[in-house]
Amino acid sequence: MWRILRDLFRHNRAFAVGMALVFFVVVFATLSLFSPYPPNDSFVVPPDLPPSWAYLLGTTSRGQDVFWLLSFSIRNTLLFGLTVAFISRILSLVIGLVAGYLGGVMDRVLMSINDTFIVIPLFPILVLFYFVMRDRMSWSLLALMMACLGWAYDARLIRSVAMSLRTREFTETGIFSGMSMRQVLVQEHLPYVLPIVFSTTMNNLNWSIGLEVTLSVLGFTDINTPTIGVLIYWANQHTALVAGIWWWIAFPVLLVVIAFVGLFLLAVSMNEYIDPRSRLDRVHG
Amino acid sequence: MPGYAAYLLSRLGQFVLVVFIGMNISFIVTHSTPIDPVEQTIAAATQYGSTNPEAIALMRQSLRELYGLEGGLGAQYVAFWRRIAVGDFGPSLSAFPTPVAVLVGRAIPWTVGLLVVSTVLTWILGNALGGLAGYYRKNRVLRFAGILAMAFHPIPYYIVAFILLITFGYLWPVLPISGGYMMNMERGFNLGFIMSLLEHSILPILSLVLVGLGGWFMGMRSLVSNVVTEDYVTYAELGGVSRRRILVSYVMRNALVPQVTGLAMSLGAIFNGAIITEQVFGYPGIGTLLVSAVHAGDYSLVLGITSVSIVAVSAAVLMIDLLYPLLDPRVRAR
Amino acid sequence: MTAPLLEVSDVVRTYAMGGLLARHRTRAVDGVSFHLDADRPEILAVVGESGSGKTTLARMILNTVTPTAGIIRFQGTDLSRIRRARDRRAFMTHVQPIFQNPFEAFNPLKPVDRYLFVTAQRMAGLKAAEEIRQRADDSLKTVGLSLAEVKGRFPHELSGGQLQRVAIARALIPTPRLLVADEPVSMIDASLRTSIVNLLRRLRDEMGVSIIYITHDLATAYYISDRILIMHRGRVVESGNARAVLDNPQHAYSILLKRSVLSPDAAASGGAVLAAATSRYDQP
Amino acid sequence: MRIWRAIVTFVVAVSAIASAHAQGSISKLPRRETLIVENPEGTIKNAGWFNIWAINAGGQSTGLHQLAMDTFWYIDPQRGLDGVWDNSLASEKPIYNADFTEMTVKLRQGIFWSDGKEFTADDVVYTIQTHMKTPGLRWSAAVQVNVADISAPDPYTVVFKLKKSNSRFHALFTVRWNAMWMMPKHVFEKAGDLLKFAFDPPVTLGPYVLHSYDPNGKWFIWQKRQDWQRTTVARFGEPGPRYVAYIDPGPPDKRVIAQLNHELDIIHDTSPEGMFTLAKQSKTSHSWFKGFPYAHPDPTLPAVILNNQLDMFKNRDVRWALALLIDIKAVSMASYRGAATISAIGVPPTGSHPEYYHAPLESWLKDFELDTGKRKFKPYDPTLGRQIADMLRPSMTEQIPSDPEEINRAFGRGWWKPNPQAAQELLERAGFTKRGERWFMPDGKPFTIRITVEGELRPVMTRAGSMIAQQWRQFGIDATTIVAQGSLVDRRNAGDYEAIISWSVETWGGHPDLSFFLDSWHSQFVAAPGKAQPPRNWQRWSSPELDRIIEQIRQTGFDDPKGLELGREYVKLVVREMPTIPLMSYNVFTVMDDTYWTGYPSAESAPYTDPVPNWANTKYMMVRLKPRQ
Repeated sequence: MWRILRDLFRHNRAFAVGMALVFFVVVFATLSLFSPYPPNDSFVVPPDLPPSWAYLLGTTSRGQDVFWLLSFSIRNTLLFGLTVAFISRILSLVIGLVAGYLGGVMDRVLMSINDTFIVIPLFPILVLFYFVMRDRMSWSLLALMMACLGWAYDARLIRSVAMSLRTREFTETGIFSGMSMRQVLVQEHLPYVLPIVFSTTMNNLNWSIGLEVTLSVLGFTDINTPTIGVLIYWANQHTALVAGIWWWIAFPVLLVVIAFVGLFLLAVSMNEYIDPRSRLDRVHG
Repeated sequence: MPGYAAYLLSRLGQFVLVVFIGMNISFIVTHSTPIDPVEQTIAAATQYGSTNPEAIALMRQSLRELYGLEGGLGAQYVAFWRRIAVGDFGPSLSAFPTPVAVLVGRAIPWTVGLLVVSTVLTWILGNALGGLAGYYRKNRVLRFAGILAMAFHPIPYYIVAFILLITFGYLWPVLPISGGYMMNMERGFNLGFIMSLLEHSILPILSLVLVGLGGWFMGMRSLVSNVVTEDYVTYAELGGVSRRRILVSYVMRNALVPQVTGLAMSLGAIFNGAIITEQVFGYPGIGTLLVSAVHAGDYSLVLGITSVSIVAVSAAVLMIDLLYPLLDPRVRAR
Repeated sequence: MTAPLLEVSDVVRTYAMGGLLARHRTRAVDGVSFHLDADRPEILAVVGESGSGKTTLARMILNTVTPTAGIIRFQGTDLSRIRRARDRRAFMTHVQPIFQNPFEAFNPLKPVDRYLFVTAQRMAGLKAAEEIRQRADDSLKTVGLSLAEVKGRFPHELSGGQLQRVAIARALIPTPRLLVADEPVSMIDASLRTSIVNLLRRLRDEMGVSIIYITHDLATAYYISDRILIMHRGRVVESGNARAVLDNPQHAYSILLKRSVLSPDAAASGGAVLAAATSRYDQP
Repeated sequence: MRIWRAIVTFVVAVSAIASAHAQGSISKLPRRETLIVENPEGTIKNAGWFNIWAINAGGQSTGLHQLAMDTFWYIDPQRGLDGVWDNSLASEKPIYNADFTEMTVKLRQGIFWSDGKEFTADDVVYTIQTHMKTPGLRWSAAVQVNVADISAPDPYTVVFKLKKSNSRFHALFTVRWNAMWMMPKHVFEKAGDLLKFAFDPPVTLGPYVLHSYDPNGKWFIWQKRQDWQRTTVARFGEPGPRYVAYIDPGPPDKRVIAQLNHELDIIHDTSPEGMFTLAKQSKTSHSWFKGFPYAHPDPTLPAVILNNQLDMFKNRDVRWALALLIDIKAVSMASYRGAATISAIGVPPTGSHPEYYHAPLESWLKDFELDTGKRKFKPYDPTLGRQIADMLRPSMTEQIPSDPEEINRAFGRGWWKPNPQAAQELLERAGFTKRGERWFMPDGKPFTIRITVEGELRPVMTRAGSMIAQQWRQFGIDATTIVAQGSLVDRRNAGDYEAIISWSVETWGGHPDLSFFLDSWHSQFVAAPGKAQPPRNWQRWSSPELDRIIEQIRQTGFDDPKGLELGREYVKLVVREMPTIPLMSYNVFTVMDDTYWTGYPSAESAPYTDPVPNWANTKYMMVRLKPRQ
């Protein structure tokens, strides 16, 4: 495992750059543990100061140091996105592969459930859920809720690949070798859907973080947990874009972009690594 | 009765089931919110104005009767399905007595117009670029385009929209920043109105395209990378078929199948509206209606909008499922 | 009186074809019956053009496709009754497939030896690693290979002929009574076909395995099979002793089939009367 | 590559279209004759509905109640064009009998509906009788509860017979933001079911008629009536703008951009930062105050409303302790960036109230003593308003007034000096204990307070709530904010909250009478916990002493000087009891652009009315607006 990572790091520039960017963001997020200010306290520093040596990324109109605030926000946001992505990936993989493999009645049943999740309009459900949960609404609950709503589409995608994998002869070979369904799915089929899983993970991350921002901007989240969405929420409340407090928006956006480009490069290079074609290329070469 | 007819029937059954379950979930969720339309109405009616506590009690009572909320949840549930059966969503509670259908009908053309154009445009651009990038994997320009698309993708939509707005509405004020068309303009099929319509849609469409591009790009790129491994592509390459023809008729065509599914679903999902777009650009549409309905506790309106959306998305999924076996014989064989 | 090894009676399988409006059902397999004796291993060739239903028939025998009508019994057990995973596995220890395209029969991302090991472990019930390896090696030796040659190799690192032998070796691990070989040589270089075909014959003779040999290739069918079924559009048009049928075909289709397959280079390989043929019966 | 070419072509095409249509063309109306105003209601769901008597079926402040409606009287939240009180459709003040069971109204003559029919007592009688027999109209309940009978002895006189004594019955027809409007009998009697009648186009009593509107509810355009002279405002002159457009300009940032582009003459409200931006970047933009704090203080009193039915807030000591933990300077900074007008007492520091209440009561406040059980001290700090001004002066320089009177008017007078020591003593006396860094309630549970705020809908109040939570948290109380956007109304009504940043005090502004909100504070209206509470006693506080004051006010005439005395008694009572913690007035950043129009109201030179354009009172602004030459 380590050897693979090392090799990737040495020979694959995309991987190296991606790794560096993600590392940077992770370090930044970890800094939150050393913040001199509690994340929700305001007016701990003079407001509206542009970036300077004293305040590296400037200060907000709420008298918060953007640097420290951002470290909390990016940490929570990434954790949020990864939680949603992780749970929803597992759901979509299991359901997609099983439905595609088994076909027939089971497929019909699973896809009915799947389709119900696809057709339920997300936004009103999330907003109404927010109202129903009232004071208990929290970061983790929202993540769980979004994970439960965010798997269906990708499960369908995975199912369609699984269906065509099911018709391939090596699947039959696996079955006649006595492999269990779990073995066939995990060992035979999973490698073929992993590229999809990786790229949908990126989309899912993007989707969940985007939705979190949307809900926050509209005020439908718990504003006591600093996230990128909550940060934008407050910036928006202070009309930061028009008031010229650009650093309140620019640095968070920049960091999100860095995080995503980093993750994207990692995903691409990992994809290249696990992608059946490039794997074949590699073993050929 | 096996075969396509059975498939069709069972798929239709599934469609009906999914719509039924979806609408029930919507019903349950909308009715379990703590927002009471009567209280909202009273609050709005008495805000800033004089209030007489005794009168409020009386008002509460008569509104309850007026809105048909007297019967309790069971009766409302029955009434809901009875109305759906005749294709009616009843009156909106926050704009009583105007029918929900009228409100939704007024907003939908805008939403559909804006989102169909931007969704299709995004889809075409994203897939074209993604397909190229997936096929010519060594091309520097395409690699750069890929990184650019991905860099744009994670920027919160709100920010992208606002930056566009500030850029073209203030710093270089060449485009209108609000509304769907020029105020006080005769709506109709005339050049002025159409020009105004186009002009007002540029920024919303541009923002949606910019943000949406990355997703399709990424998806298509990885799909193409997958398809490229298939034997028939290798054979075609060995057989001396030109690279461009391979890309178009072998690679893209096959990779597009799941993307078409995605497109259909995105098109179905447009009935949710684009809430932030509508908010930022002051564009008329279903999103604003939905948010205000949620705030007002207007179950009827929320249910009306979600029902339309559920049916639209289900129908899109159904269409894809019905067409799929006709396109892909491997699926048919099962 | 023991039950026949395989008994296929009046088996039908239909598929719906066509678009939304113009639908029709095709009978891929239409009332096929035959049986294999339990005490006399033989090679039964099923011959026909593509689309004649022979692959569907093979899949039904392998119990991966359910017949629309009719019954298939293996050693007296109705295949449609096999539901539990344990029964299915028991069935698979007796009946094993060999596929047409050896490159497709193995996951290109996995080394091929893996399948041998898994089969030895799960189908032959071996536990110890050494035993498993031994069994794989033995089985490979039967087909003229050795574990040393294939260990850790990926499908693309082996030739088609080698792969097909590995496939056969794998199928032999649970010591099956019946092999269903669906066009096992059609994707293999002409020069290597004979060795595979000979291998099949040896399996019948030395290991007592019955083989259903599905092919569109009359030459090899003539060369190795004991009995033959000629299928046309889902129906068996002619059957019986292979040489008798092929030397003197009765049915118009069989005659046509025979006439179109003779090729000059066939004689050169293996010294057989007939050899590999590549051309196909033209579709009407 | 082709795609790049396509993209470039697209961008070029976009720029071409954009440049072809020069900006500024937001409507086809002559810009110099058009006043463009923000309607804070935003997008009107049901745009084609103008029957304002049906509850919430359409918009109200779309120009409909400012320009098209009229009723008997208006009380201006500021000075008024001709005094605070204006007889609009009535020709004189309400005439009550001795026991307040009958009210006579004399009507102005020569007032006409926009379709040419004269307005007479018939219309009034029709309006009242319709409300008496039709439940579900906006004012049906209020009429049904009060009116026994109505008659019109002559075409210009109406007499209301009341069901019981009510000295404030005229308030129903007296505009403070809105009031019960008069219906055109000749239109409505032919309308059929009034609850289903859209009234499009509306027949108006005001000086404007509907010109056009957006079916999607983004804008409404009104046009001056040919016969504007036959309406009530004609007494003050001709309305300036020929057209008035009420639009939904979008979120606060966009309102700023729109005004910078001179496409929005009056911003209803924006964020403090948006206000500063406009003040800095636009020479033509100005607001109520010339300099800081700019905003118009509405006669509304945001406060920390404590749910007095909860055990933890039942003790006055706890409520006072919480007040002493608030640093109003920080709250003022956090909420309004200092542009707040603070108030220590239970009336808003705006309109005529400082003269009637804040100034006269200041000496009493200075002497007011609080006993913590361990010691007595005087919590009031009269210099806090000045301190805020001083704090802002270095960064805002000459924007900050230095004249003490001006400071009082702009920033308020004094407030409670933060006193954690006293708060600790009060809490301890109430049985609360501090263990480590955290406070625990008498029952041993941690002292947690969730402050409900409205979020996006009231950004400034949300900020104030966050700051107060922070201050309480720093003292060891587990305080957090909860955004209850949308559900706030229900939660406030049902008492489903612990603390809330909202207001239960709203006054006329221009008139010292407090019954407008105070009557509903009577304990007879306090609902059981969990049951819906009628507005406005959200704090669910009941006090026999207050009941006595309210009952006395009910017996006192509207303009009786005794009413003012009773009002001051109320103020002293709530200072002692602290049922809610008053913070400041609701300051609205209404910004007006001089590019096309002049004559807007302002604190210094023209305090003739409230500029906040969703108030129906802003109809008076039209007669003062003149096109800029």
